[in-house]
Amino acid sequence: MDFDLSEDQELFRETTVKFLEDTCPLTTVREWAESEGAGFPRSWWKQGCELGWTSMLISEADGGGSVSGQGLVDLSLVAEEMGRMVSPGPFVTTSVVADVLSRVGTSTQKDAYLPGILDGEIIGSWCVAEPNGSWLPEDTTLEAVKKGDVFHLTGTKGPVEAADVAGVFVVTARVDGEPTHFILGADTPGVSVTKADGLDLVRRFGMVEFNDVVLSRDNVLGDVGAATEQWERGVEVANVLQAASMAGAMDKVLSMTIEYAFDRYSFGRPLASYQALKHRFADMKMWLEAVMATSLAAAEAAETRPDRSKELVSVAKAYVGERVPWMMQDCVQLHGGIGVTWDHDLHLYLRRAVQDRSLYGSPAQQRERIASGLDLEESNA
Amino acid sequence: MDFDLSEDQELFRETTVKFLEDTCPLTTVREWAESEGAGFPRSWWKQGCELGWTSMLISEADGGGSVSGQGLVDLSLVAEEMGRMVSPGPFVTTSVVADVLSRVGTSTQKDAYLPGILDGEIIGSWCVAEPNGSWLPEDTTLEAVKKGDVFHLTGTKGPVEAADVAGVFVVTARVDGEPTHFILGADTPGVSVTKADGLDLVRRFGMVEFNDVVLSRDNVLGDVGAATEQWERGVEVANVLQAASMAGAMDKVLSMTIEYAFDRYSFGRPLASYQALKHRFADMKMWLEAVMATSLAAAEAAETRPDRSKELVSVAKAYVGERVPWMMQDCVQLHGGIGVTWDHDLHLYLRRAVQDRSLYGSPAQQRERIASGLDLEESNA
Amino acid sequence: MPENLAEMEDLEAFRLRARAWLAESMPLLDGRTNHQIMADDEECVQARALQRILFDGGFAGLCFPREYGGQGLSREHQSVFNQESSPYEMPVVFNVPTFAIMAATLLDFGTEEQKKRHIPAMLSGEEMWVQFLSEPSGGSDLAGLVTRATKDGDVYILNGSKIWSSGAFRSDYALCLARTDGQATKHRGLTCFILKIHQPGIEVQRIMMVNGWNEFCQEFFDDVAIPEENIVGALNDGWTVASRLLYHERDAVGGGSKFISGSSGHRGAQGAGRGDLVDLAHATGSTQDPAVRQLIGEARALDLVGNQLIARTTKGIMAGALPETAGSIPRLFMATNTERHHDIALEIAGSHAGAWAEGDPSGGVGNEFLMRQGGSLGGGSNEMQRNIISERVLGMPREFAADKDMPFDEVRHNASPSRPS
Amino acid sequence: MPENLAEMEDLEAFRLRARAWLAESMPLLDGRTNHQIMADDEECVQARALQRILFDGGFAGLCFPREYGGQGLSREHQSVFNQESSPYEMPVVFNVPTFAIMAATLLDFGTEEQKKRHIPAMLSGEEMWVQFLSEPSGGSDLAGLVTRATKDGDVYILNGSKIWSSGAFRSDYALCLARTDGQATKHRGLTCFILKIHQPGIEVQRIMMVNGWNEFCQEFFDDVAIPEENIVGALNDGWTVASRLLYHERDAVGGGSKFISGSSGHRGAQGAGRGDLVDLAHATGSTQDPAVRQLIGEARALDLVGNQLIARTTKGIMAGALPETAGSIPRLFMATNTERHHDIALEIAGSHAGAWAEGDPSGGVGNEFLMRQGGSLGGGSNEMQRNIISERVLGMPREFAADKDMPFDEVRHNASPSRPS
Repeated sequence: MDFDLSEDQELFRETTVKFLEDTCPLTTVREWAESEGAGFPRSWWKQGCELGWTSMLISEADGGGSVSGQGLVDLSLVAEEMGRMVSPGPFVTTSVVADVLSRVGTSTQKDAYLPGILDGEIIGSWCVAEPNGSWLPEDTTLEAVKKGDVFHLTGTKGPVEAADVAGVFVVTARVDGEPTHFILGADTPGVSVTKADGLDLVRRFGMVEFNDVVLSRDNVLGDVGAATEQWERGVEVANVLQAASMAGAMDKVLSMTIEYAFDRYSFGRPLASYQALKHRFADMKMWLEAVMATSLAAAEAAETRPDRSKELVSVAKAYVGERVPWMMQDCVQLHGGIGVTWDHDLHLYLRRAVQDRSLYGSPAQQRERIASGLDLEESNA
Repeated sequence: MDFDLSEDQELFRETTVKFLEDTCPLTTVREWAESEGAGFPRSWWKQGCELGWTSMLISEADGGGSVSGQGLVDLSLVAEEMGRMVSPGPFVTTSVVADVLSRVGTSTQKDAYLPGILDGEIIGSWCVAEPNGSWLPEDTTLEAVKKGDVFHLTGTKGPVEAADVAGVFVVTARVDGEPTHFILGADTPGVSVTKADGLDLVRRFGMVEFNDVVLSRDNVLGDVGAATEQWERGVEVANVLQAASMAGAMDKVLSMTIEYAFDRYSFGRPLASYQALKHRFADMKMWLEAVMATSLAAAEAAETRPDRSKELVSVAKAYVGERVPWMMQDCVQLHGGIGVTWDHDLHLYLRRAVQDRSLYGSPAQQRERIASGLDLEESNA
Repeated sequence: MPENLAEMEDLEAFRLRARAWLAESMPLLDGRTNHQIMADDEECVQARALQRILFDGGFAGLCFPREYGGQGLSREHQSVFNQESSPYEMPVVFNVPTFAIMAATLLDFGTEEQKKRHIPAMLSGEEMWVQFLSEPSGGSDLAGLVTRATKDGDVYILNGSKIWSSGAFRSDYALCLARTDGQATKHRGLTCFILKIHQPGIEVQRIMMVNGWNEFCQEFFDDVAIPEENIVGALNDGWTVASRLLYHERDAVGGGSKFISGSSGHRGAQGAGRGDLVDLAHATGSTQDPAVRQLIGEARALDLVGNQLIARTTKGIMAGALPETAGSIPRLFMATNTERHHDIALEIAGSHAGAWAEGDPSGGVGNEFLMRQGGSLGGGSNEMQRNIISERVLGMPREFAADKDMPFDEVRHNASPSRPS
Repeated sequence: MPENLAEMEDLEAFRLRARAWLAESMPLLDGRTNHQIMADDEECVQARALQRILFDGGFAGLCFPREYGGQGLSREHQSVFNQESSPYEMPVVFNVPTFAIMAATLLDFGTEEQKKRHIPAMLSGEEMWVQFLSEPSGGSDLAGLVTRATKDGDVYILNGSKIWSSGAFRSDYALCLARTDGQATKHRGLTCFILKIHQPGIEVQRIMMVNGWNEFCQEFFDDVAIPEENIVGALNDGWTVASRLLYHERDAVGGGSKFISGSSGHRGAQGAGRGDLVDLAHATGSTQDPAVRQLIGEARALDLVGNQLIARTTKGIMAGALPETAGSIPRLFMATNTERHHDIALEIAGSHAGAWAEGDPSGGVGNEFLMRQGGSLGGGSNEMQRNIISERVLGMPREFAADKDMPFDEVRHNASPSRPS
């Protein structure tokens, strides 16, 4: 978290904290994990929307509005707190849909979906991943075939977050090989959803199959073949939120572990008095602050530095995504055997963090993106 | 070192230890480092040869002979001790030449060079590296162009160990693209040597230039186009000796550092009493034993397990070459500031280890060789 | 009772006799492994029955003394039998801990009566044993345990809790270490008892691990009466017994026990081709990615180095060139290697580690990653191994122990958990 | 003497005046950097001359009080001057340690006479200063120093040795911390002295580092007499002075000092494009190797995260959300990042790190790798930073110090080296 939140931001954050603590402490998360459905009750999501969770990336003209004028920074506060509580919900994917719709949607498209997204009636989800494991839009192979005035979409996207409860999909595809985004209702004829598996217990996924789905120009977001910027922005929104989520989760896990080290005695001394452990805690404190710093910097860059945001978001995702699972495992190690039992909460955090790490571009893919921005063209020298 | 050396091996090792301690302690190595020439006096190398340093890989029929029947294992004992003393000399490269000559040389070729190699009159060196930085024979681009009965060699090899004092070169080249080894005297017309740079202070290198050097069938080692096995064996001999050298160096450096930790007091306590340091020493002891284990296993495999030697030598070089420089740097760190001063001996070891690491195939190249032996062909699934 | 090899059956004769008997008496594995079979038979009904067949056929406890139901044969006989029995279903679940750890300890410290009563029962498959040493409050500080056995007439009354006992839910007896004198320093007030597991006052709970595995148990003791004759070794000298038990455990895990029959009963070091990572690379289409190949090459190298290190350390200890505590060196190596292996798998899996289409073969990597620390925690944490290597192998000063020379009751320690309602 | 901004020259007026004066008085850099120029001028003849020009022109010591030869201006004026002076040769070698550390400490603790005598001499380029704190016997335990200053009439007689003083060979004065009472506990028997460097009884030796760099010095003191009036602060209260000196050092290194003119005098965090690794990849022909690209992407990410961490920590300390000791966090990060950077360079260099054709642009990597630990040792080792973070930021129990509450003479410590013959 930043050291100089505005009063409004602080209030926004505290409201979310109180809501999460009241409605879904980890005991509740575990209960919802047992349920077969979405991993959360729909009514709970609507209450969250009332707090503004889906409003931050939607312009005021479209009925939304942010706290500070930098919606993604505000939303990162929520993501961080959700990470701290391993909260469920289609938070990341709906944010991407709200953002792109408000940015480039036609008034018809907006009218159809934004009010519902704002009040939680409609969950939006981004169909970007493909079954071969690529989550970056530039790896998209799905083609929408243009015939006359319409587009025919056949193929499978997924894993897709919250696919089975989504009311509207944004689908990353190509038309004649060119980047194009479509928006369509989940009830569009030819669209079907099957279950996918995932590591997190409450953040769930499905595969979305398109069986000759016929789409019109009204389903295109922005222009045909001109979605490169939308693709990039989608990845940025998703990864900023995931980095913040991992940062919050890590902060919580390290706090738990430090507390444990003070409380737990071995050979008559608290664990926190053993220098070998102290030095590991020092490293972890360092990495935690670095994780906080870079996830915040990514959020700010995505809102205020369009020329730098691609690199800085990749840096945050690469660093946070690589470091946090390792740190959490060291926290497991410091807890001893109870740290690998189902009843201990550590694995809930670890599941979420590993999932955040892997989706919307793994650290390895982010490192390649960073390298591709440097002067590494083949030289003929 | 192995835990069950034979009495003969132990004697062989001790003789080398005594000779090295008497003739080139580190103070002497530093003196030789100041000299412009080979990094060692020729008379010193001849004395070493009298102890059998160049005999181990030459068959008894050719006037050589090993201690245990496994020449490369015996020679590893010398390499390890040389690593412990950062000894100079064309040890690695001459061993490769002696080995290949004794294995596949014609009697004319053997008569010309082996006696001199055995008594130290002739230093042999392997021209395998190419100026672009590739040290693996399979990366060879140098072509010997066949015209009638002769081969025309034009191009540059290097860096080549001990190039300026070598009397005979084995040159890795291709004839019509096929792997071929040539052997030729350093005084062959058209051969010239210029200086190359290196990190080690006494193990020196040169570039060997071939300016339309005309070679005959008598210069071919074994058959034209059939040197793959020789190439492979050359890499194995070099890397077995380098791994042993790094193992010996690491053993010495860790001992020095442990001694320092017992002697050095900070806040009224010896460094060795601080748990954070103790745990690092524990890790280093573990890695040292692993380094010893794998370098020895590589030597044994190269002598007794032809089906496994390629992989096991690569494993040793990859592991030892990667781990030892890091461990030495941690030893530098544990020494504090004096560890990065010229007057402290640590950097002599570090220079040697980094050089051993990088030559005859870096750890990254070894890992790729290991992977290439696994079932990783492209699948069409 | 040293066995005289000369008096024993000739090895080749034994081999032929075993071969014939096995063919006649034991079921063939039929493509499955003994571990797969065991996984399907949680109560070990089949294993107990097979052990009984071995016992009746004179092939149980080959290296156990005859007077306790064994065959009084040599390590070499056991080795021959292991070769011959490899195609057959074998009750390997008895090897560790029942035979190699529990029976071995009982042989060392049990009274004649205890040995006569229990070792034949183990060898015939009637009694499966387990150790009750670790406690929830204890962590690495085993001797700091707080479970109490208080003398009350002829019996000791046991209260407290034990944890990390593997398979206790299906086992019959345990060796249980408890505090019998709180006024002594921590190592001096412990006693080792034979404890019947399934009796009133003992509740056994299975522990679910993060990957769904649930072999480990926790036990809660509520005024359990233990007869005085169940003490193993001397009263208040339980630390000696436990130390020996731990020695047998290391021996068993390291593959040195002669009481292991049919197979080691555990997987041991992986040394094959790291097939899992190769398969993973195929599943993710990354076999030609140079970065992935680097990782696979690294993993393969680490496995081979690990095996070489085990061999070297074993040899060094046997030759006296390394102290026995150097056994911690390969132990630490294998644990950290496992961590690295999980990291590499996670890296290769990429997005597949987080969410995946049902049935995707690379889908399990994330789940396995959750247990990354398993090998670094069980049987002495990495931190304890590092203490041992630095203090006992390298001879560095021992860590300050705040509980040294103090009566245990005056030492600050963690509370024992209460029984869950 | 708080300066009142309102009474000072208007910033824009100052800018124009400085701009005009600089154009007339100072030589242009002409493509080179001040650091390159300094490297060619080991004795700093040019820097001393330039400092004199600044002094005479009224642009030396902008933020120093007028009564000690400064200009009594604000941090903002200094900032304006730094912008304006960037195209010119500047005597940046005086910034650290002379102005930002030594003069700053003297301002805090010096007597009026000491300040009047030395600060104008520093600002005019006559006196270059250095600190004599660390000792060969000391390592991380600065207060455990063993150099003694023994009272003898009106003077103190100094014996012992100091080390890691940067540029002492060309400097004129030092602040030297020495033990004046061996019967006190270690922090309580130290005194800080002003010491003239070039005088009989003091031998200054330059230390060659593994990469050939030789700025650091070691000094040997053989019965050097120091006048009593050279004591800075109180007798036996030298630790207070040294602590303040170290505070100024951290401030200077962190970029917070207002006494730095023209440039920081040190490189600071690298934040550009990791051009060295990109160049290296081009030189080794590996720009398209995915494994190399991963490493370069990693290095670039670490650099940016490091800068973000510095910004966050600074902000957190200023806001009071982090304790001042949290300054150790970015310090440790940058040091370990440097280590990783060297590792990555070594990996990309491949064989080029060991031996290379003369003039090969990738040839220097191995040599640089030799200094990998430099940043992890200087100015408080990584180990000390980890102690600080765990104990002072996280509040974990302090490490047991065997020398606590003991007269220093009874503490076991390392011997002082004798002067080389």
